[in-house]
Amino acid sequence: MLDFLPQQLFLFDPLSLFFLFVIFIVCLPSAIYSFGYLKGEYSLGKIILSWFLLVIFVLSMAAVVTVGNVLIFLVAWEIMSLVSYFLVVFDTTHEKSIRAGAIYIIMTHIGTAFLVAAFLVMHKYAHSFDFMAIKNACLTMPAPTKDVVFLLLLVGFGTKAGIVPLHIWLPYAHPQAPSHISSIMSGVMIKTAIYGIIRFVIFLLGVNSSWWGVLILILAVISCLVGVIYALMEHDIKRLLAYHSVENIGIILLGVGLAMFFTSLGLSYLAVFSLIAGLYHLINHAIFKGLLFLCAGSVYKATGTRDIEKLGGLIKTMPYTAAYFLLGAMAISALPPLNGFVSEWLTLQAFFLGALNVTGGVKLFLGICAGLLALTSGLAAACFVKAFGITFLAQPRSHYAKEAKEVSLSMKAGMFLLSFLTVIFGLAAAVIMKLLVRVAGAAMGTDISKMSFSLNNFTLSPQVGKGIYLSVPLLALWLIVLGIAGFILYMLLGRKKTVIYKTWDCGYYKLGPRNEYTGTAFSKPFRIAFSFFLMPYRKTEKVRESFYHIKSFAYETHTTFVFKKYIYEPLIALVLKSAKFMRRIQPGSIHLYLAYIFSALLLLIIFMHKF
Amino acid sequence: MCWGLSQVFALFWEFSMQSIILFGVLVSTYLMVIAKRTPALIRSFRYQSFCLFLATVIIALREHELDLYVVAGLLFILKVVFIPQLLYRTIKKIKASEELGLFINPQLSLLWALGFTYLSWVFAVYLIGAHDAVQVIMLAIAFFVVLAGIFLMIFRMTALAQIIGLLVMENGIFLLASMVSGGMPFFVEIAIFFDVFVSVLIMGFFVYKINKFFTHIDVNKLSRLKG
Amino acid sequence: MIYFILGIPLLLAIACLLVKKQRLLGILNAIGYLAVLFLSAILLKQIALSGVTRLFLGFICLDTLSAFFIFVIAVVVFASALYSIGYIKKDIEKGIISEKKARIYYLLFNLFCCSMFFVPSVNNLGMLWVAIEMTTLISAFLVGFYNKKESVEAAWKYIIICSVGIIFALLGTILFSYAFSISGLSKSLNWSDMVPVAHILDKNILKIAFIFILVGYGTKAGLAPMHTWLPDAHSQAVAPISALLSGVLLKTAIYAILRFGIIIIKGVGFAYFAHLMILLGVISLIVSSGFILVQKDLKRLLAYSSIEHIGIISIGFGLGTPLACAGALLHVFNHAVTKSFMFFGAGNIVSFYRKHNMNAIKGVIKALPFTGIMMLLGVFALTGFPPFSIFISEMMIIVAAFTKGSYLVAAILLLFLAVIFGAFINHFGKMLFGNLPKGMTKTSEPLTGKLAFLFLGLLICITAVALVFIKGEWIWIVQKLFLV
Amino acid sequence: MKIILILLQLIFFIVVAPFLSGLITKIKNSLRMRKGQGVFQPYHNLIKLFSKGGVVSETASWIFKVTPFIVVSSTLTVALLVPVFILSSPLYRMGDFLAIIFIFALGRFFLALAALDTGSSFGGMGSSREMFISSLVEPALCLVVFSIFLQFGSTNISVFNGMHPVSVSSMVGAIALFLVAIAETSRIPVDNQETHLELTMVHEAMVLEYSGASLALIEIASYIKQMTWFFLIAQIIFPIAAPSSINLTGLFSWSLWYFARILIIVIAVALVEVSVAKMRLFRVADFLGFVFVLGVIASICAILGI
Repeated sequence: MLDFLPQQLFLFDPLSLFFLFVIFIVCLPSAIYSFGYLKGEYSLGKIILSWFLLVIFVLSMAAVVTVGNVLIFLVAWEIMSLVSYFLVVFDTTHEKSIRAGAIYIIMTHIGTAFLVAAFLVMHKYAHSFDFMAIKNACLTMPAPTKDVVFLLLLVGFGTKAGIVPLHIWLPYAHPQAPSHISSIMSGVMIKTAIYGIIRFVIFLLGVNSSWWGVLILILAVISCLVGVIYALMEHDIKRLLAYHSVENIGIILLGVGLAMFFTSLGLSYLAVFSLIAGLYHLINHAIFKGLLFLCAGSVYKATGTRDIEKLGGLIKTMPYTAAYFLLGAMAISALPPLNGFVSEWLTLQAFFLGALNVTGGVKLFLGICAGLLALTSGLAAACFVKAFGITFLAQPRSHYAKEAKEVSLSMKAGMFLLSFLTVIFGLAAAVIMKLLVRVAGAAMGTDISKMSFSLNNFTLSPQVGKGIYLSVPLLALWLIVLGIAGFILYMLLGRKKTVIYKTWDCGYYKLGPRNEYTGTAFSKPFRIAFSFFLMPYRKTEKVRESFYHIKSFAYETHTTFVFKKYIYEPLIALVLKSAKFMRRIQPGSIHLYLAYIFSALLLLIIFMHKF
Repeated sequence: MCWGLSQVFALFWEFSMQSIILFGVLVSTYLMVIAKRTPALIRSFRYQSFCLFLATVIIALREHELDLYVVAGLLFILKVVFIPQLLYRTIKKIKASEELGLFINPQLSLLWALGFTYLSWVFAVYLIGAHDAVQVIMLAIAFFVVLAGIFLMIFRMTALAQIIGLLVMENGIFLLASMVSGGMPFFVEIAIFFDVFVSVLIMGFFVYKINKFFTHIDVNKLSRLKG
Repeated sequence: MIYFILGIPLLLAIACLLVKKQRLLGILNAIGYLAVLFLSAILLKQIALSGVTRLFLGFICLDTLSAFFIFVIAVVVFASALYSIGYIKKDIEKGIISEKKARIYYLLFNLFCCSMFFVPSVNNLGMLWVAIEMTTLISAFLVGFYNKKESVEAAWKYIIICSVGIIFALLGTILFSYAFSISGLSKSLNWSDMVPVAHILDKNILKIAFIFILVGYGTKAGLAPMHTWLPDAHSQAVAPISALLSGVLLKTAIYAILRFGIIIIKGVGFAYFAHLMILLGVISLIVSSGFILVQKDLKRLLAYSSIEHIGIISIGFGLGTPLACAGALLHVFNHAVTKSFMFFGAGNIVSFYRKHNMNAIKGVIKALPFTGIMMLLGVFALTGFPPFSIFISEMMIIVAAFTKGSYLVAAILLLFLAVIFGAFINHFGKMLFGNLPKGMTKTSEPLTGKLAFLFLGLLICITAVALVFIKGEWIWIVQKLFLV
Repeated sequence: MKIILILLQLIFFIVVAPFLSGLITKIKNSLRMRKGQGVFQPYHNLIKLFSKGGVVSETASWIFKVTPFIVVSSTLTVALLVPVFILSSPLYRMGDFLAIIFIFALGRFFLALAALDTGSSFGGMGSSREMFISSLVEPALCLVVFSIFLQFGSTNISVFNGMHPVSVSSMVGAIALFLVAIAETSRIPVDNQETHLELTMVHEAMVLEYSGASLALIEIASYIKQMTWFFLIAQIIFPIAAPSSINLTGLFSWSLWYFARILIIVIAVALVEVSVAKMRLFRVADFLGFVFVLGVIASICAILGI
């Protein structure tokens, strides 16, 4: 029977606490940031409304990661979606945000439908909605049912997490929300889906066949590449970041998928290690993506545009924002000694160590996954060179960028907190690993007393006896020392006199912003190299004065969104078509209607015995 | 002896009467089905109602129940006198064409009607089994009248035709009720009569309105609301 | 108690003939129906404790089911009486209707309500039929209330289609009584007499009879494919009446179906009832979803969503586990409340923009902030989002479907609910948000309307919470109704 | 003790690296039958650059100024990870082969930014192309590392330093690594250090705006990077044990072989440079794809244990 009043309302274990922590460390700075951000953007009433929604949003997320009963989870989940929808459509006057909100809420609701199905199948076996009861029931659940439930859960949570090809809502919804909300949505909300996968698949359901992990790995790799490639093509800075969320969710899922894979093989040590890698990247991504969205918000607030082609030179007018953005960009491109570097290194190590412990072709599979992960990080670096370089460096490309001012104190404070965390989570890796071990152990339900992934408080060492070490503090130290050494060299040997002069222009005397490389130009090599997937097309239009003299020449290049064009649009078209067809059965003729009734009656009577 | 004879005679008389009346109902219904103009329709409706009235009276004679007499009286007043009169007046008032507007012509309608007759026969047999012929006939005819009513409503265009169709269906049900279960409880019977009365009034009212707004009563042309 | 509930509307109707000022009438209405609401609540409590009660020489017979339906009707009727005050006033100010017409409106309103209150309280199935036919006849005027081509057409379709359906229902009723009489029992049409002896009645006749009943009352309830009158009537009726129509009128038909259904379950067995109900429910769900997707007219949209919800309800009863039935009953209440809530909103919007076409309606939140916000919440409530009440009842039904093992039904439910949700968000997103059309400005809304909104909104939210606690009782009531 | 080693290694790299570059140029010239510049030309260049004053673009920001130091520090850090004198690097706990990929990425990242910083279209072009190439290099490199890892069970460079049998997979891996090194050190066929033709230049375009001492630093950094790669390749394909005997001849022969193997690589680079033509930019993608495939093959060999 349906129990609305659960025996076990909450479930506090290290996993929940970990996610609570993630929520906290992103939401606090964003809240601080919002003070400055909202001021002047909206009327006071709307500001208060937004804070009210923000509070509910945060609370619902906290509920999602702590409740111990499926129904309550569902309620919290839906409230979370609902509130975030309201926040996406917060600028009610923009057509775009309404559309984005619609796409978002519809996708997420479809996902929820799958979740409901999964939960209810679980409930059918457990006769209760409490996690623990379900956990016990899942022990006796037949394998095919488990597979079905897993797939349902994967689709359900995958929609929220934005795995390809369920990601389409993400680049619409995230940019449209106010920036501090985008940072929370992208930093935390999509992580609740990861929580769902860990909690329901690994913790409750229990991995029982190895193809689950493999499937997740494949999806994750695809998400990584697709996300980053689309990000490279993007020149709306917030959409760019949103696509990077897709990519990073992929990286996180690589860890999770590996964990599931190893669990099914019974390699509990590696499973824990991979899950740690995943969780570590999860919290890192929460931090730096939150930071980047806040910075993007500052840029938007200062300039009034999100199109990086119109920006440039902001590093001089808004030095703080530039510095924070740079930190975030370095972190997300996995550059030492920041946090992104550590977690990507861990994920790669998870692949490598895993490859040692499996046999045959699977080794190669893992190796190639690792290679593609490396490709992803390389592309991400390229993408953020573009994002930072075009936005902040060189000369302003438009009046938007010219009269930009540095943002207010509270916004700077918010950004500072997160950028500080990026550094800390890089340097204190070993310590954090020690904590994450507990989380992962609790999630997998394995005994972690004998597992250690670090030599001491400064040095990571994934597996004892392999002699694999990474000491981020030492690395940072030497980077700094040698940098200083270089500086000394420069000071000692070099002549001090440096001239400030124009950029070399090959004698072309008026070198201006129009000569600078644009984001589109920057990403051209990638667009061509990946044209098999992006299917770029260009529109050119010449206005000729005479045959020889061209007055103006317009050139624009676009990329095809494969999934949108070849999956979603045909589907929607089909549904609408059938609906329109159905509409014809009601042409307004009363005689026809009476005939319907009569024929319904006759049919029912004729087929009476079928019932 | 002679007492016995009289009994037998009475019985015979009753059944034959009943079958004659039922035959009348049948014929009048067929007349309706093939009617092309509204007055003809109303006239045959009047015949049908009258047959029903007779049938009720016979049952009343047999059962010696007061309320059945009352019912019969109401039936006569309403369906034989009042409603047809009302409908005639409506036709005159609205000056619409007396054409019923046939979707399918009388010959075809006749075929349909035959089909319906067979259908209702089968149905009746199915319902109470073939052992009691008289009952089956009654039931069959009752169902046939209902079917004829819905037939009229579906295949005749004007609003009036639909009203009559509805009344025909009601007649059929009345027949069914009085034959099958020896009539409804009295007050229900009364209520239903009242109901019929009111509904005919209201429908008449709306026929006026339709005529006023659309300048015709061809409800087939009422198709502004669709989808 | 019940006498008052049936009497007060009549008294108010008489008052409409005497009192000249429509404003006063409106207020009288509101007060009267508030009283009715309280009484019905008390009645529900009493009946739930005491069980079946016969009154007035068995003419009236109440059990928990009827008490519950009376309560539902009372709630919605009160709300729309409250709402009518402001709405009619606005219409008069706009010169759409005259003072005299307003009085007629109130007269019909009261008669309509009275007839609806009769439906669940009468014992005799024949009278039940008469009452339902009465509701049709009276509300036909209210549908054709604004003398326009569309409204007359809608009224005609409404009255004809419903009468035909209803006549089939009468046929079914007679067959029931026939089955009853040939089983050698004394002639009677009281369900309270029929239910105990249902098991000895002739199965074949019962089966056929129930099909007639289902088609007949199903027409009235708006089950596809007999639903065709519904969108026309709902879209053309006066806003408070649309609320009544889809809020409770459909439910009275459902009540009638249940009444016979109980007999069928006992007489023929559950499977027969279940299959029929689920079949019609699923058809309604699918058909309505199709129409909702491509709908352009606001009120028609809501009407189709009523069809959808009726479908869900009948699926719920069809599943027939105590949980499912409880869910279905709750859904009857939740849908009544939520849908009338939405229709009030639609009424305000339509009377502001003067058009039904959703493409022409933009920026409602800017124009009518209160209505806009309410509608925004209402959409999510209607499409089954927590924390609103419909979520819970739908959840109960779906859970029941899963636990019963009828996965196909559950899948269909989930799928089409998602589709319909998408359609709704799409339509309402465009309407509620965005900028106002040219030359329109923010306007104030009548207080009574707001009150009606708040009343229903409160119910929507409270029920959700209350259910968490009283669910056990629900199951118990349902068991008393169906399984004993 | 350790710190001395570190200093020694740093000095060794800084001093020797330019020589290798000069050597390559020399060999190339002699292969082209030219007299060419002397082996020590790079030193002269450096001294010249240090002695010149710098010109900084007015649009440039602090990114432009700090970049040389970051580049130098990143390359030197990598240099410290490579064991040179003894069989394990002095800082073998600081990081492993995977870390090296990312540390190099750090320097490259800033160089690309600095190139964009001046606002000249050359810089933009250079950084775009550089990031393009490097992002394609990384997966190949990662797979090479993977194959090595499969052989030695560790990604720590010091582990596969020292004497070990040269298997097929390490040969293939070494070739792949060699090609990677060519791409990374911006040599023909991927890039051309000697040209300043905007159609072909990648790395040179990035550093176009630099001058004086900062240019010198960047030059040094690239020399060191190149030398690091050579040592890594040498470790894989030409393993070397600790000097067997401490006597003079033994030590001499040991160090002879020690430098000879580097020389071989140097010659190979020179040969490649003179014998093939520079590719179009989008052929580079295919080239690196080929390197990736080599990495896969190396891994497969490692899996098969050959």
